[in-house]
Amino acid sequence: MSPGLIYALAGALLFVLGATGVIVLANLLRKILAFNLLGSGAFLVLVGLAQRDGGTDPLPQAMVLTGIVVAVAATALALALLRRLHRLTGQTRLPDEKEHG
Amino acid sequence: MADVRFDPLPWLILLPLAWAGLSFLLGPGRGARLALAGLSVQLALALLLAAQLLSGGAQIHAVGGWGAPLGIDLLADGLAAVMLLFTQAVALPLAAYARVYFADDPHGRATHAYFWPLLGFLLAAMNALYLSADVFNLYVTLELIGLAAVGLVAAGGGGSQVAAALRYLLVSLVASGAYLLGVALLYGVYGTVSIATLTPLISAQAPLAVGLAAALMAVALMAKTALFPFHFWLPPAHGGAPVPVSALLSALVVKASFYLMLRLWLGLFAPLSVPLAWLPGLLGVAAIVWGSIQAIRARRLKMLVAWSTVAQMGYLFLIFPLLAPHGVALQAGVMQALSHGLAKAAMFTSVGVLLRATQRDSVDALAGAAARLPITLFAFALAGMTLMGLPPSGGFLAKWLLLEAGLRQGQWVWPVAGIIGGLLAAVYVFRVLRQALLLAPPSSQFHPVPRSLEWIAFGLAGASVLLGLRGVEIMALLAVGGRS
Amino acid sequence: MSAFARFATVLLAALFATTLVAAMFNLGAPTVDLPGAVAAQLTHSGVAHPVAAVLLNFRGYDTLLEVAVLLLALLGILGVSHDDGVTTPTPPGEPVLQALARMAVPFMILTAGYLLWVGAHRPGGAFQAGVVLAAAVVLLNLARVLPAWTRPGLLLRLGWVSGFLIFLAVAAALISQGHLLQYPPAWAGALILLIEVGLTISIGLIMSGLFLLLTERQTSP
Amino acid sequence: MTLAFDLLLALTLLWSAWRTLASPDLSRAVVMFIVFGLLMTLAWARLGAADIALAEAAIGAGLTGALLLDALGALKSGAPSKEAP
Repeated sequence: MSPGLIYALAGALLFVLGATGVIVLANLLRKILAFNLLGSGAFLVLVGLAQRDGGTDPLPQAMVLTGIVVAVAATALALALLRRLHRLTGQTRLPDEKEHG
Repeated sequence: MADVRFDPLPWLILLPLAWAGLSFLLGPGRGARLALAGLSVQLALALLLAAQLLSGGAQIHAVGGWGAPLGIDLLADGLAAVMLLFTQAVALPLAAYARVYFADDPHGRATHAYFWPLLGFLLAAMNALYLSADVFNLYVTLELIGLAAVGLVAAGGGGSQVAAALRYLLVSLVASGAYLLGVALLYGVYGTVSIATLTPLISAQAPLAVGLAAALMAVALMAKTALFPFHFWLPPAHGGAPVPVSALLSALVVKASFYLMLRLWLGLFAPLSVPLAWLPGLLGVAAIVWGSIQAIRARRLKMLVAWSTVAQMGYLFLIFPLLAPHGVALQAGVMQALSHGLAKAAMFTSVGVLLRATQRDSVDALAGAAARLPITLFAFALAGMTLMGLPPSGGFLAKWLLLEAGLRQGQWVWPVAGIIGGLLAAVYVFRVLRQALLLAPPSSQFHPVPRSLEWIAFGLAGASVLLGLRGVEIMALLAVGGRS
Repeated sequence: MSAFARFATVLLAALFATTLVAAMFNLGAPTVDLPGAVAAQLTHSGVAHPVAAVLLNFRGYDTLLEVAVLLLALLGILGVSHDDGVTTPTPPGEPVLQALARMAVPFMILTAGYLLWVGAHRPGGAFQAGVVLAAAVVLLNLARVLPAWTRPGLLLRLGWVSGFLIFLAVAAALISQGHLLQYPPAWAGALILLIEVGLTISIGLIMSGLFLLLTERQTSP
Repeated sequence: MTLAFDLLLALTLLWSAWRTLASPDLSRAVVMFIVFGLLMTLAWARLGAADIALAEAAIGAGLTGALLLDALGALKSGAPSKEAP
């Protein structure tokens, strides 16, 4: 078992944990945290799995750098929306889905 | 370079990026003319590309000159060219509409301060998605589309609009994350992210991890396309956004993820996907039924049109059980995507006129609209004809092709679902028309609306009906070159 | 979400996790050897560090789109905080913080320059340098050495997009070489450095913008 | 030996992620998330990805952490936010 595989497995579990969190948790800040865990999980799988036989692979590493920047941009936008929602309505959760309006 | 022919592929991506950046530089609310000029050139480029494809076959552009798998390839085959042409052709009139609509906006500039740069990035991202032949690059384009669309929905909005944008963003991000995990598994197994390199490798041998990657990517794209049961984010987002944004999202944006699903299902994952082909079809049927019922019950006009999008996206997935490369089912799906795009653009733009005139977003407030705004009502009715699938509209051709595909393979369930969906569409379309044909109560007041808005809606609606007559040309373009 | 739905979700997630973990154990060696290809072409890429070569040359197109992602986040944030009109009176900067900022910022700019410069040979580069620069801008802002960004003026907007526009212009100009972003090997190093300098400044300003726009506009209840 | 360290780090990573989602207090959740980001930095270093380690420390733990902490303050200063399970 190589370090790469260990981190890839941890990444897989992180992804599932984060995805479950986004779906199950109601508080929006928690959802945003969970999304970040999910993203980190996917990044670990990308690099870890590619390096499961040892050595380093610059391709997935560069992709993860791109991914980290995308993730922080998305997090910033999500937080801006959350703060706006909180200011306008005082809520930190999404309203229950209404099927028609 | 031996090849002196002008290559439009990179410019279809660079041009919108450039005017997006420049219009941001110009400042809040600026950049409409830049956008319209850019879009006109993009439309010309898409036409040029279509002509080149018809005469010379599919085109590849190796970004950086490296070539896959080290570099990223852009690929334009018939399917990509059709989607590019459709996107530019619908976006141009919508941009013209948005310019007039926002200039006439009573609510100030906040809602559209950054509309033009966001639109530029959105179009660049969609064009990049249609052309990309690299699964990781596609991930980046998906994120770009998601963030641009969310930015457009949220801009200047109140509480419910911001909530809708946030819900949309979260769904979009989780879906992108699932897609990325799929990419990670593919890279882990094969060591490449180039579609051209991956396709033969997957056909040769696909371990369990590749099946999981396919499942993750398919679910991600279904969520982004708002296929039932992942539809819940769409009605508040499309129904709550400013009208030009709703039109762009319903007509164009959901088609991008559908296109990618089609592309992956037909190409990359073709060896894996056959046993599960009934699943998207079944979800499509559920979407048609549920979306139509909600559209029939909707009180708000924009919500009605948004729920109709949920139903209409269901049609697109009816083709999956019938798919074969270059088959009739693919033609049916593409025809449905194009005609729904035009019809939905027409519907939202005419709803925008009605909203402006009645100052209310309500089906009940429409009484008297037919007498006051006959062009707009006619546009709505024509677009409704396309959604129902009456001849000679593009919607009719799509249903006809679906019927043909179903009968050929002895699977009549799917075309029947499509026809039932058309009948349900008739119910909600006639509900609007009947209300508009009522005599106006004496108290009702209609505000003046710029005429150009009405004519743009009418033009889009007319195009959605006449599209059926241009089916042969579209099919000829669609048949150009497959991947491989 | 009902208790049953939550239970079903968790159960499904556990099932999926198990399958995923099982799938990862049974993998052979990857078919395509891209690290080898990167190493083989590294001398033609204009930089000596493999990750930088992938980011700015082999897959530079991804990076171009990634900068657009950053700008989009900024646009989205500007869009939801544009019409606030409420500006809290900014308290004067604390003297201690101001002194600290004046001392630290030159070093941070030096660090950013260093990270940018070494990025061609070893870990570092425009993104890491940009973040250091962003930290410097934030520090200056918190110390009120810089005026608050209540309404982004032309100069600030220019700073935000210039890195992207330079990148775009280089990418477009290189089409004359045959393909988008096809660097001529002799010029690759210089062009990549030009792009990285522009990116560092813009990324620094965008990232500090993400932070400052969020915190300044919306702190008043 | 080093493999044991990797296993331990992976487990700690999962534990901090779990605490981020499960700890009843939101502030503690954000702090746990920043801890998670720092552990990720360590993991990237173990994987020989120094570029990512730098970016993770600066962006993942640093910028994201700062954004989250600030958002936490803003959400708490307004209406009393009810924490949901």
